[in-house]
Amino acid sequence: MPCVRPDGTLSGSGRALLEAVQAEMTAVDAAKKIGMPLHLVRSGLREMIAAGLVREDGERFGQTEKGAATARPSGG
Amino acid sequence: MPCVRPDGTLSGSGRALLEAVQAEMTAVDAAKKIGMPLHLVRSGLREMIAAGLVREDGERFGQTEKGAATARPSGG
Amino acid sequence: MTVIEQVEARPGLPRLNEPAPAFEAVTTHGPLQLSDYEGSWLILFSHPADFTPVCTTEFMAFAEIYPELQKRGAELLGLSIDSVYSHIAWVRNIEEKAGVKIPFPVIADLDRKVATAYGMVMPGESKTETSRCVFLIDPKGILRAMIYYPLTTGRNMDEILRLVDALQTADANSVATPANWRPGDKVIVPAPNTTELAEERVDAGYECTDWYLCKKSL
Amino acid sequence: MTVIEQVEARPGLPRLNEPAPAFEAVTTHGPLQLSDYEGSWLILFSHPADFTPVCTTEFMAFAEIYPELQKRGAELLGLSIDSVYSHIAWVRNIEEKAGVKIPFPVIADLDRKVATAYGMVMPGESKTETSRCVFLIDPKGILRAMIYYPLTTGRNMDEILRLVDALQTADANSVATPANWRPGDKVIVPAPNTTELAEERVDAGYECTDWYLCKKSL
Repeated sequence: MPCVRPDGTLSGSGRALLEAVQAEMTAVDAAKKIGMPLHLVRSGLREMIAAGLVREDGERFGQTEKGAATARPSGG
Repeated sequence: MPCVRPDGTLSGSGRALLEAVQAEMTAVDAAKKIGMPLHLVRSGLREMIAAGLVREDGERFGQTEKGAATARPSGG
Repeated sequence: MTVIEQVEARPGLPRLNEPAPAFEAVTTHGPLQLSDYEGSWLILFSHPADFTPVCTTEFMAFAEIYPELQKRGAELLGLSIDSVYSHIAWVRNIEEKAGVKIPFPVIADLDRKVATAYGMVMPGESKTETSRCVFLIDPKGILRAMIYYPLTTGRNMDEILRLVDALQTADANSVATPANWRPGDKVIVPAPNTTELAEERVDAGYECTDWYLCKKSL
Repeated sequence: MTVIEQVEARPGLPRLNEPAPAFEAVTTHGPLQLSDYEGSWLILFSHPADFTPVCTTEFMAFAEIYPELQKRGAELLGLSIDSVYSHIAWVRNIEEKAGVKIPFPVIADLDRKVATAYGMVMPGESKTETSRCVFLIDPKGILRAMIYYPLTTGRNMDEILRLVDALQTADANSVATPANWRPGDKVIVPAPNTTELAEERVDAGYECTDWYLCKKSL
């Protein structure tokens, strides 16, 4: 499930994954949290890192500022 | 089942095969005649050709003079 | 034939108990790398072409055993030399016509990078289609078993499940599994490899046919 | 890694639907060549070593299905990197201890010529033993299917018999067999490969799920 659509917006699974990593966590924990297969979580995180939405810190992943803004488009 | 023993004498299956080709026949017919698997008949005929006991004529096999003498050691 | 010609005709093929060839591929579930499956067993399998009959029966059969594979921590990943659009059309068609949802990703290997690395194309069968190959890859990315069936012949899901069970049982218990083994059957104790160990084996309390053939229950 | 290094590490392996690599080998039934099996199906299989436990269960299992294979015109030929004397001692031991006569020849491949030609040694597993490989070779000497299982994992005779049945059914009837096929099950009609044939297929009287997936009884 590609998380980032060609137009830069997020697919349903992309949005769920981005929201999951609001609190920093590992790919394994994110997979458990949203019930998505681990291989798709890893692929999705890689995509969102490339899109500047997610940052990687060792084995843990979190939102970038751009990611946080995308996850909550209404701001706040 | 090697048909020709190291000392040049024939094993049981070698003797059976040599006797079978007293009348010229194909390997397939020899296999049927003595109830030996075709791959062993082919291998055995090859061995007995090398030992000068069998000759090959197209797809048919028969005894050489030496083979005939070996098959009927009492002569005749 | 010189060495160079041989290379051109026959690329190196994957070997058991070595790292499975790495790849990054376009799939129906987005871009996937082999390393994305680290920690899971992976069954990488190829089929000749989308919208062909044996392949369709196999896809439905793989979908049918997918819940059993998931219970064993094993994932499925299909592959053929078709576009991702053809793959999508085909899996949608299978769902529409046969009512079977295909839950696993399928690699669109149009550049044949994965097919080449795994020796999936058999030029004697077809120069444009992958044969019916199965690669069992363990959670560390090591290739553990390979099956190559021809275009005409659908695979057997029961044997693939049995193979996963056998490999997992061997790993978990440091044992081996005999011919025709099924979960619950006795397993094989590794053979002693010195004469001293062979003598000790006699009194070890296993069920033995001879010093080298001993079984036990798990 | 350069191309040359790759060749040295990984010899070319046999490929489906091409002539199986020719050999002449010392066996427990005398010297045999691949061509001696012309006209029969041949199941060439390797085992890691004589007097080892999984191999013994497999030999007994192969012996058990041998009558069924003979009914199908198929022969068995084993192989390991052991001497012919070790092979003889082992098959005599199996008969003595387990009461099972081994009716098929076993190649003593000490110079590894056959093992190398068929890619049976997996250095990642063992540099001195062949893995559990199976090569299905048809009556014309063409390689039709390959299975490579690891040292730990015994093969499944039921699947080998199923595979022979499936290949023979495909050859005899110009059809293919679906996933999990068993003798008596419906078979697959080859898919139409032009739009015209696809349209004609709709009225051909087969049992079809869609234009490309049609079955029939034999």
